Amino acid sequence: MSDLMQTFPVKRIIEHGPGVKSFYFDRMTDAVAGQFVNVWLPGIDEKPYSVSALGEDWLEISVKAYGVFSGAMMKLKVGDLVGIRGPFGKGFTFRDNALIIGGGIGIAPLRILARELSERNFRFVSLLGAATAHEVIFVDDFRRRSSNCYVTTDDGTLGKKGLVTDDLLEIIKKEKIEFVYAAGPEIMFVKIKELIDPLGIAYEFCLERYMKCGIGICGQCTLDGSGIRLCVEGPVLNQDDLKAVTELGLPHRDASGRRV
Amino acid sequence: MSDLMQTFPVKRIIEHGPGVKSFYFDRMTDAVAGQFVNVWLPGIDEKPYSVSALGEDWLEISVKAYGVFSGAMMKLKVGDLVGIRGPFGKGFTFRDNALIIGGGIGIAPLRILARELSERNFRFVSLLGAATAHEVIFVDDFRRRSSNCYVTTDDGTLGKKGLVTDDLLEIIKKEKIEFVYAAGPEIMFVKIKELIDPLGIAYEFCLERYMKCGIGICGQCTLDGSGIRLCVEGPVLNQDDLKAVTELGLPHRDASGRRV
Amino acid sequence: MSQVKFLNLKLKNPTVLASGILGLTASSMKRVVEFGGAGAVTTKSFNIEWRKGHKNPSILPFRHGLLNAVGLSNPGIDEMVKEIRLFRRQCDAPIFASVFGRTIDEFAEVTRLTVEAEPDLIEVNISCPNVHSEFGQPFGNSCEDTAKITEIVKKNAGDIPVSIKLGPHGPGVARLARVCEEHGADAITAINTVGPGMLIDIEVRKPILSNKTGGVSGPAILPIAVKSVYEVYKAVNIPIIGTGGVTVPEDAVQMILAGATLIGIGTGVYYQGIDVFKKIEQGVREYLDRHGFKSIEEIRGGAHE
Amino acid sequence: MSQVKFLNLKLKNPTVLASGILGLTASSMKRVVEFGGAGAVTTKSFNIEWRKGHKNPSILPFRHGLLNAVGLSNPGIDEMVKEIRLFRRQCDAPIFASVFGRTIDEFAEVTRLTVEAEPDLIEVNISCPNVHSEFGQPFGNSCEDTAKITEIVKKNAGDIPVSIKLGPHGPGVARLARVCEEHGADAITAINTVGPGMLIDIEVRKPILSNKTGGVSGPAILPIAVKSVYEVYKAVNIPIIGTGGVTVPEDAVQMILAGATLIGIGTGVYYQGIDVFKKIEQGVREYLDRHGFKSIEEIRGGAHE
Ligand SMILES: Cc1cc2nc3c(=O)[nH]c(=O)nc-3n(C[C@H](O)[C@H](O)[C@H](O)COP(=O)(O)OP(=O)(O)OC[C@H]3O[C@@H](n4cnc5c(N)ncnc54)[C@H](O)[C@@H]3O)c2cc1C
Ligand SMILES: Cc1cc2nc3c(=O)[nH]c(=O)nc-3n(C[C@H](O)[C@H](O)[C@H](O)COP(=O)(O)OP(=O)(O)OC[C@H]3O[C@@H](n4cnc5c(N)ncnc54)[C@H](O)[C@@H]3O)c2cc1C
Ligand SMILES: Cc1cc2nc3c(=O)[nH]c(=O)nc-3n(C[C@H](O)[C@H](O)[C@H](O)COP(=O)(O)O)c2cc1C
Ligand SMILES: Cc1cc2nc3c(=O)[nH]c(=O)nc-3n(C[C@H](O)[C@H](O)[C@H](O)COP(=O)(O)O)c2cc1C
Ligand code: FES
Ligand code: FES
Repeated sequence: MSDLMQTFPVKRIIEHGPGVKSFYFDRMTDAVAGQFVNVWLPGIDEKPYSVSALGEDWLEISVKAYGVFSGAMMKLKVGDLVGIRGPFGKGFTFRDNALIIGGGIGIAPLRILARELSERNFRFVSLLGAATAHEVIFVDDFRRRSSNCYVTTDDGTLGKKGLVTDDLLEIIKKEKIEFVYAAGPEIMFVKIKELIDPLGIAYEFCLERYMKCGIGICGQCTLDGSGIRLCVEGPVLNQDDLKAVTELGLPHRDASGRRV
Repeated sequence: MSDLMQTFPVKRIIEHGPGVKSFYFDRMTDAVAGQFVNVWLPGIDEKPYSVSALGEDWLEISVKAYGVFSGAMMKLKVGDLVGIRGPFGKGFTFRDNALIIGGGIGIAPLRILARELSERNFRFVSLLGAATAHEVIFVDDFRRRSSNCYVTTDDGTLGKKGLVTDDLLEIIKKEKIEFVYAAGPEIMFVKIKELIDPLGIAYEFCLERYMKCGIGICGQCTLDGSGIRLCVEGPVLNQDDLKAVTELGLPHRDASGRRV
Repeated sequence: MSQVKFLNLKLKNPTVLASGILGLTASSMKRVVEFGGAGAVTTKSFNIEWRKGHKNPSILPFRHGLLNAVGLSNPGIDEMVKEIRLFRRQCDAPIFASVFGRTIDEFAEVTRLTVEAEPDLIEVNISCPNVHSEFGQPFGNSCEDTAKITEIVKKNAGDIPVSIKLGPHGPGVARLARVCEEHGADAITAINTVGPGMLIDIEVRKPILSNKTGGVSGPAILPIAVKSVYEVYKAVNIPIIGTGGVTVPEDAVQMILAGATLIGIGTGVYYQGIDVFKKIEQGVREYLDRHGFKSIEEIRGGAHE
Repeated sequence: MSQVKFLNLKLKNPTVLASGILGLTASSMKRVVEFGGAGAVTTKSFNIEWRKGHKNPSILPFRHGLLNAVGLSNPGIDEMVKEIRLFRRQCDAPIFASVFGRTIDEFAEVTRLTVEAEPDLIEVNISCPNVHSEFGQPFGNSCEDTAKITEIVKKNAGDIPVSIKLGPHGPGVARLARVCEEHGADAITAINTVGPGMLIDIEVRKPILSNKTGGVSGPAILPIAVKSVYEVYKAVNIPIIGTGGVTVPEDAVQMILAGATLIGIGTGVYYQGIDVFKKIEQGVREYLDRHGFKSIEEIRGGAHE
């Protein structure tokens, strides 16, 4: 694989529930947890998606329907051709005694992380939250691999009713957590940061921004304060990277570059 | 080294006599006997020259003054920058019990051949001819490496007075020659061919034609009859290659492509 | 399945040797067909009088293609007519005669004389970017000159079809192609080299080409060639010889999808060897097979849908 | 020894971030200076109103460079004026504001408003090849439009020097540069992207860029950029920001020998990382050292002798 555009047929689709699907392709690339690929739907657009799992001969991405593009993804059928280039970006580092926090479709890059951690025999605990049960994708997988797996849903259809951040501090204490991984909506990062910065625990967040090139030249995904390019130096940033970032939780730039 | 233009300083110059010089460069490339490099004199022109010897860390070409370009070569001084790209073409094959026939500056590509043969412990005999003594370049080298070395000059200043072809058949017989290598003026090839074709002895000649690209695209050096490109499939051709060639000894094409 | 119809001609496959590459002699072009596998060949561009062209270096590889300023060296029409005739006697493949002139009248004259050699097509080079200094801007940068030359060449070409060779510069290749079609051209060859460009040796601190500047060909220009063919295909109904940067079968498929009927290959000979034509023909055939197409026609212009 | 004077400015080194690359925010440009080593930065081209630009794919690597059709997406002048001011507060390096307009009046307007941000130079993008469909041919393809824009921008720019950014197309970069100089331009930036080009995915059989066509940048265009700078240097006396295909120090030296005062680098960031500026500055310095030159001035335009 490479930065050059190539197309691949969809090999298999899993529907987790309304508006949440995983797509499988022949494995066209290596990738580490946190890295993403650019997905091109001809005639529609091209957007970044985390690699959510890798098998011997397959690659998985997991998508939640939000707008035009992810909506179009939902209509893909097995055999349809999709452009894929990458992998791009820098992934997670591997730590022992970590807590993995996933919010909604942010669970995607954590699925491959969980596998990489357990392959290294690292102990970790999972804390997954989403709007509703079927959005906690691959929850069995996390249950199997984690030494403990906490789940919350907004509607209480799975696990505890509430947000992932509700019992965060207690879980950290109880599970003797030394490191935090998180991926999900930006507001979740803001909340987590508020809660754990005082504890001095190190962490890595997998962020999202509107992206164009994926190769570090357009400047679309740079973060105010640090000038870091999320597509190259991210999307995984640690507490040090985030120190200089002044825009966490604030409006992001759209395709024009305006903050909206 | 490569097809791309690079410049190198002249490291050393040997003057064999009026109008005949060898030039030394840091060894920028591998090459086998028969291969050539394109030499660029900035502001003047670019022409092909056989690699005449290769040392651990040096490369040699040997030049006789004829016209504008080789004349300009004679004015080079140590330290002058010369563009060199290559090596181009296909070299000689290595055979036992061969006769090496060199005419004039055609001796150049045979010097490196002689070395390659003797390194392989192949027996060979040399037959070198030129206008005058100093044009029989590196004659000592040939004498040392060959099992026998015959020399002719037009003016009798070295070896026997006459042409290399005068005693060719006798030498072949006496020395039990099984293969012939030759490089020199085209008329010499015509003569040699006439003499040895009837014997059925196999041979390789190192030809010259006006060249432009050296990389097989301009068509300037193609041979009538076969369409072979001397810069790629040559400059060394064997008796089979030459069968289809209808222009041996006839006028060659100049820069415009006309036969002159 | 690689067979292709082009105007009144049938070619074994859609590859054509581009002008300026190995097109000086009958023997050379014959080898390009027999050993190389080309479906047709184009001669080096020639004119009434022979020209020496520029001194060397005249053809310079760089990392992404070639830079050339051969300076339209050619042996003159008498020699070339002989070679074309010789080729026609020895070889079945169509031969395209590439002509140029220094004046509009010369285009007429060289066409008239070329007709005697009975080439299968006359390709009119109005777009060589290397001759500025001598001839001013290429004729092909002006719609008027392009119209005039097309008209006058057609008038002198008799039954022999005419393709006008365009560059990517000037008022736009699509506009020029329309002018050519309106004035009777039977086909368009697109594109000639791009630029021109220059490379400077930083040690001797001089431009390397003896002409200083030269046209860019090869892989670097593929996107510009594909785009040109795409635009020309939208603009006209006459067939296109898509040329520029094709070195592998996938490039040729792009050209066909953009709308090319034939695929001109020049610098590809440097990258892939003289049998680049064969390799590309085979690769295109495999592509058609793999996708269940029966002929090239089925995908021609397919990127427009 | 890498220090260089350019108009009224002193740069730590001659490298400049080219427009359209990492030039959207103060933070991004600051990083290009501090971590990347650029001597100056250029903003993304902006206009009065924000523009979304084209959908993705809008930037596409191919084997020899990039193809891009970002479509002049930009956040509009208010946002950019803020970012320029922020940059000026935080960073010593000069900042060049790149502006464009859809009409000649808009060029005046955007210049007038940009002056308030006090950039060190206003670079006027009249050569973006991606906007044909919306704006017709680039203004920079016409000598008259180029003259008018230069004049009107100069009138509105006050004390701030103006560089006109030219492409390799149209009536010839040297002629255009002369027009710019005659109408008061303080500098020339050459060149913008080349082409445009197109790449077609042969499996889905469609052009890949959402805009179908895009400008070619990167290594493929180096010879065309070097040639353009060479011609401009011959034609005018104002300094040149030589841009196009520079990825390694040797490329930058070619540009300087052709006549560039500053070296614009865009796509090089993709090939060599954000510290491409530092690498090139060091390499150029080593080149000067090795050859016993004391400053870049000594070799500027050296290929013309
Ligand atoms: C590095 C990276 C990795 C990504 N990985 C994934 C992934 O694995 N799976 C996945 O589904 N998406 C992922 N995304 C997001 C994805 O690229 C698209 O942004 C997303 O699919 C929405 O695109 P759209 O065009 O459908 O929605 P748009 O039309 O862009 O948005 C529609 C509405 O939904 C909102 N919205 C969009 N995305 C989100 C979100 N993530 N959370 C909350 N609101 C949102 C928008 O603000 C807008 O209001 C990733 C993004 C990045 C930068
Ligand atoms: C593959 C190849 C290898 C070569 N290797 C060498 C080499 O090792 N050493 C070397 O000196 N040259 C070699 N040459 C020849 C060289 O490239 C030039 O052609 C030669 O130096 C004359 O160039 P010029 O410009 O000085 O003469 P020109 O101006 O081209 O010629 C001046 C006159 O000399 C005649 N002439 C030119 N060359 C020869 C010749 N070789 N024999 C007889 N008459 C000639 C011409 O016909 C003309 O009348 C080689 C050529 C080829 C194609
Ligand atoms: C060495 C060389 C010589 C050329 N000479 C001519 C010529 O005489 N007439 C012409 O129309 N085009 C000439 N061209 C242009 C080619 O025919 C072709 O249009 C161009 O090189 C792009 O195709 P390519 O990338 O496959 O080489 C020449 C190109 C090269 C590289
Ligand atoms: C992604 C991308 C966006 C660009 N956007 C602009 C722009 O907004 N304004 C402009 O004047 N040039 C723009 N350019 C052109 C560059 O500034 C530069 O002139 C060109 O890319 C050649 O230089 P390079 O090969 O170093 O990239 C853009 C180029 C790229 C690759
Ligand atoms: S998406 Fe272009 S720099 Fe990150
Ligand atoms: S010199 Fe050009 S083909 Fe041989």
